[in-house]
Amino acid sequence: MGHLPFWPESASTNAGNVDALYIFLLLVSGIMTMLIFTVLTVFAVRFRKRRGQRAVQIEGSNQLELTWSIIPFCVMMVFFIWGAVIYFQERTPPQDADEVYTVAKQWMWKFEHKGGQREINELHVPVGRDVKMIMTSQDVIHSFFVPAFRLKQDVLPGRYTTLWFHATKPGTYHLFCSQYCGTQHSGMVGWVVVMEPRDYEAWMSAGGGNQPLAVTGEKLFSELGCVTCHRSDTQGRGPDLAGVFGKSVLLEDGRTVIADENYVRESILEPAAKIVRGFKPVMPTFQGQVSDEQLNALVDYVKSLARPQSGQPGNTNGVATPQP
Amino acid sequence: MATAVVSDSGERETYLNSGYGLKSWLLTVDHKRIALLYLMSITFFFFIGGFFALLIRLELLTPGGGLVQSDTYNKLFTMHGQVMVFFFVIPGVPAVLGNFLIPLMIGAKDLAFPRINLLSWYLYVIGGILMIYTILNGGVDTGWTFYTPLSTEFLKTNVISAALGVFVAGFSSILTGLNFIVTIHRMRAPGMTWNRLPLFVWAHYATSIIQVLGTPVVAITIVLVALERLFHLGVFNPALGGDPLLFQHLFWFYSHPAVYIMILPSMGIVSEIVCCFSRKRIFGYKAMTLAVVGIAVIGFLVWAHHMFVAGISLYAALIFSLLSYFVAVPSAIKVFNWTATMYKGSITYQTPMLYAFGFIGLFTIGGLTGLFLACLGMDVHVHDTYFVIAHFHYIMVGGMVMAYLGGMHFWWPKISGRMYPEGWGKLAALIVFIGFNLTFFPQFILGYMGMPRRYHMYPPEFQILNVLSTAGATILAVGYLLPMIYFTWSMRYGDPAPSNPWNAAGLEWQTHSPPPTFNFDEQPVVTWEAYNYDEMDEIPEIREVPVAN
Amino acid sequence: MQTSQAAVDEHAHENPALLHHFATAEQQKNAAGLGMWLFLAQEVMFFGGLFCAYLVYRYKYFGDFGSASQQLDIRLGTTNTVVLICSSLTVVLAIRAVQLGKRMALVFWLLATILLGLAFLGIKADEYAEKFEKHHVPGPSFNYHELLPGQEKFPAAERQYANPHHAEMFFSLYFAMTGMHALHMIIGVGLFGFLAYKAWRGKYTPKYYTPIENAGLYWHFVDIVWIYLFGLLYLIDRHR
Amino acid sequence: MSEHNSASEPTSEQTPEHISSLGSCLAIWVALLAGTTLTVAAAFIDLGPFNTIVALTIATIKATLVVLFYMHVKYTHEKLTGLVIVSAIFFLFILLALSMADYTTRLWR
Repeated sequence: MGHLPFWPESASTNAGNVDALYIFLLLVSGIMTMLIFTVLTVFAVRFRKRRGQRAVQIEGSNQLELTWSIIPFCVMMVFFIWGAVIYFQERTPPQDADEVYTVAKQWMWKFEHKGGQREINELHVPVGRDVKMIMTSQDVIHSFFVPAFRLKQDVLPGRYTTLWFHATKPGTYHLFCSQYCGTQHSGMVGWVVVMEPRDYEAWMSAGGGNQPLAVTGEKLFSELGCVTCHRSDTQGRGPDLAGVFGKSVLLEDGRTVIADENYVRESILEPAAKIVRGFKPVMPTFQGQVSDEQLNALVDYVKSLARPQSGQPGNTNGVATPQP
Repeated sequence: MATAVVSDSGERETYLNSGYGLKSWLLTVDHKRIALLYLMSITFFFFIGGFFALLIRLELLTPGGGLVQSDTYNKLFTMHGQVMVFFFVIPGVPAVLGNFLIPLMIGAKDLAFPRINLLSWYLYVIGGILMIYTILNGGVDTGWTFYTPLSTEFLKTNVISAALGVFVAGFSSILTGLNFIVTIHRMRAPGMTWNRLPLFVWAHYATSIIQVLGTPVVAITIVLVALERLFHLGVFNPALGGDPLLFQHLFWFYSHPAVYIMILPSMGIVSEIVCCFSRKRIFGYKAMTLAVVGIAVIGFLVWAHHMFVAGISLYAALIFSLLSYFVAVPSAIKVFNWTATMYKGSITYQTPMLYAFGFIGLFTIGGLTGLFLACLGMDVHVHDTYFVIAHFHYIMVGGMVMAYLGGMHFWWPKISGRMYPEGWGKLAALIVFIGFNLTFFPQFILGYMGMPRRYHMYPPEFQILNVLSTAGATILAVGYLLPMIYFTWSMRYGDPAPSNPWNAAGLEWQTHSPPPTFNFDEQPVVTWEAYNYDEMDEIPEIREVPVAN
Repeated sequence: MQTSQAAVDEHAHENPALLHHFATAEQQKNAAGLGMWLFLAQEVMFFGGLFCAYLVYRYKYFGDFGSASQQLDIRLGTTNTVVLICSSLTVVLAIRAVQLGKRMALVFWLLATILLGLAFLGIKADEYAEKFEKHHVPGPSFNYHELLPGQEKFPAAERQYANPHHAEMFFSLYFAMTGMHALHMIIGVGLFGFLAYKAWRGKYTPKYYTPIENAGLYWHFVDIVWIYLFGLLYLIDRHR
Repeated sequence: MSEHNSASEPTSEQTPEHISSLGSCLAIWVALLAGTTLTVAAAFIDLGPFNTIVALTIATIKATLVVLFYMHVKYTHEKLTGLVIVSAIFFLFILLALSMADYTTRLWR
């Protein structure tokens, strides 16, 4: 859709999908509404009270009841399936998306790119690339909402939620917090700036001197002493983290979990929650010792260990040893 | 059977004149008097909530927010929501019309537990006083949903007194529901079998199930919120290992079915009105009864469709989306059946029928936009925007308030013994309809444009639609004030009502207007089906009260 | 009006407990019974919210719930279970007594119930006091690291690194659930006190004892809640 | 006033109230105490995941005994009581099951 009045801009692949669904829903429900209104009007006029004419009593008809139960239900199943397909697309980020870490707090949005660039209430993204938001909140529940992308995800304290989009049109779009978050809720707004790739590269390098997130993470990893246990040689008291991210991990109690952002986060804050098989719960908790930003850096570092070629910031552990 | 003519002599003893003085009202156990107590208190809260709504709309005239501070604005929408939801829409129809009419409709002398009925009014009043205290003490700004951890850890306002108010009002609602279920099971007149019950009674039966089984869950949840605030328990606090989504699960487990507490009784009213003014049996009585009970039961299975973007699991979202469509089917059945009822009828257009028309139309729109919200991909975009606001106001204001006003007009002769001025009634119905649509239709567009709810300030491109909405709200306010004025006027100056001014079917029309304290002079015995309009005469011509009186 | 007033008077002669709006005593009794059961259904959902919270966190923090549960005194818990079961028996015997028209027996069994109820509450208060002493009450003073005798059998690692927040969650739910239960007990004891007084005055006969019956239903329900609370709160991972 | 009788549920005219025999009262009491002993004993035996199941099963059996005998549900002619109990349990089940449907299928669990 272009820029019709009363129609929001659409600037992502998802926006087109949602618009199509919306138009379909509008059409079907418009037809239904017209149908009911027309019938109501016709009946209201046709069967208005006339002298000497009495109402004809009708008990009802099971056939009719079934008809107007089943047909709408089938139509609704189309709504359901179509909506579910879009939802699954929205919730399944592509593997190689650019990642932006987001920390929401009362009442601002803090973004950090993988390259270490930080922004507040403004998010610069390139057109034509997949971008994945990895979001958490420092205090209450917020919600990341970009109408032009037709996307929204609540941002929760104590946990990551994610969201991804593929911007299609350069421009500046509204960013809203859509979950009521306290006094300045309506001030927790910002802009998503979608840029041509060239402009984006220029913007990314403009700040200069930024330390990539994974490097910050690596530094923290040694400062906090993580590296003394999480080592590649067999002497380590904790599992080697190379190549772990994104894989499934077998736990002490027999369950398996996918080592995603939330798992890494939880393992730092609540090490005893999910012990990898073969290890003892000896790691102390880092709850209260690392900020949300630092956690993001650590998570990104662990993530970088799973990608030997690209994000490898020159660590000793080049080989991904199999899990013990 | 329509010959049970009752002479309305002047000095007949009625429930209204059987006792005088404050005590005879405040200590009454007569369900009709309690209904009137509710009527007054609920009207009071309706106007308080409406006042907040008007302030909200005035504030939103300009994008920059000049009228009040953000802080105040947040309190306004919170208290608008809490007052309207817990003190008007939920108790509205059941506690006033249900209370008044159920014993009359089933041929009983009173509800099964008259003293509990009075107790539930007092609980309502206590809850209301706590709410008023909250308002006067500086208000509360949690949003009516009390979402944690905002409500438990971050806000400095009167969360606990507001929570307590909601808690106490909740028990009022539970006791009302309990009373209705027992009454409908145990107090029916001889011959009044389940298949002869008016749909109004069926609707209240279904509503009561939700009140009894749903409300306790929100009650304990609210208690946990208060305890968490007082003692920092951590059940919903992520900093202490709690899950804020658990609060949302427990809250919506009640608060979604609560939507059906709001709308089911209204559906009952509309069934009565449509039949009466079409002079027809209801089309598909069985289907209608199954539909109300179906809505009540399935309504319990769909709550997490309020949480599609909250961070619940994908699979849970899928289940809840699917189940949400199941509840749409019985709702659709109801709309179709009302429409079909009018087929080959002999329709007249008195005020109640106008409201019923309004209800069917607005409920259709509200219901269909509900399908948008149940649709996962769609909901992600419109969730927490004005689309949601418009949707549920179409159901609650377009649905519940329309039907409530329709019902008030329909049964006003029975309640007060006086006719309301028909001309004014029609005028008010028209104003309400126009004002309502102007207020809330633009909000659908605003929502799809992306305007989030609960926003004190908004980007200027949304202003035109907001101005339209505010204009509508002022019209709506006039529409609501009018009935209030002429109902009051009619209590003194209205024409005396005959016992059955509409020649309507139903036991409540076979006793005097207003009824005696024990409802019937003789125990009625029912030998006919509901809505036996084939045996009823046409609606008598009602002398219009000159408008300029 | 006259007729119905007469009807009321007529009933008043038959049975002073029959309220005006019921046709028969049977109808009144059935109404009261159904009302009570609906009230209990409401109570099920009321506690259901707490059980739901318990279920979620037990699922999430199973291990820590187990170790926190060890901190509860199983002897006191079991004693309380037995006390409550006994009180259920005394209630049943009270109803039997009123059905047989034995006034003093009724009063006796009601008093016995009250006594057992108070015993339960006393033991509960003792348990609570112990929790305060051990700093196991959720809040700023909560401390889960000072473990108690009986904890030595755990490997050091487990003892050290169980997440205190999760243990605190267990105790939060423990206090919320048992507290809500105790509140119901207190109401029940008060109710029985009232009924015992009226029973002593001879208000209840084999023909009319609905209040006793309904209070009994309430008491049994409270007993059932405890049966579940006992299993869920006290008996996790005891074998370790 | 005889025709005054309510048309509600077909109430069996003046059913004599069931009076529990002293023996059955005591028998149930003994069964409940035995259940308590059993459940405490079972808790100290390592049954793996079955510990919870055993504890809940015994609790449910005890609760059923109380409902059927002490609360007289077994002797009542009233089908409605059963309906109320079943619907309370049903809706409790819905609350627990659908909430857990979320918690057990979250990918990060």
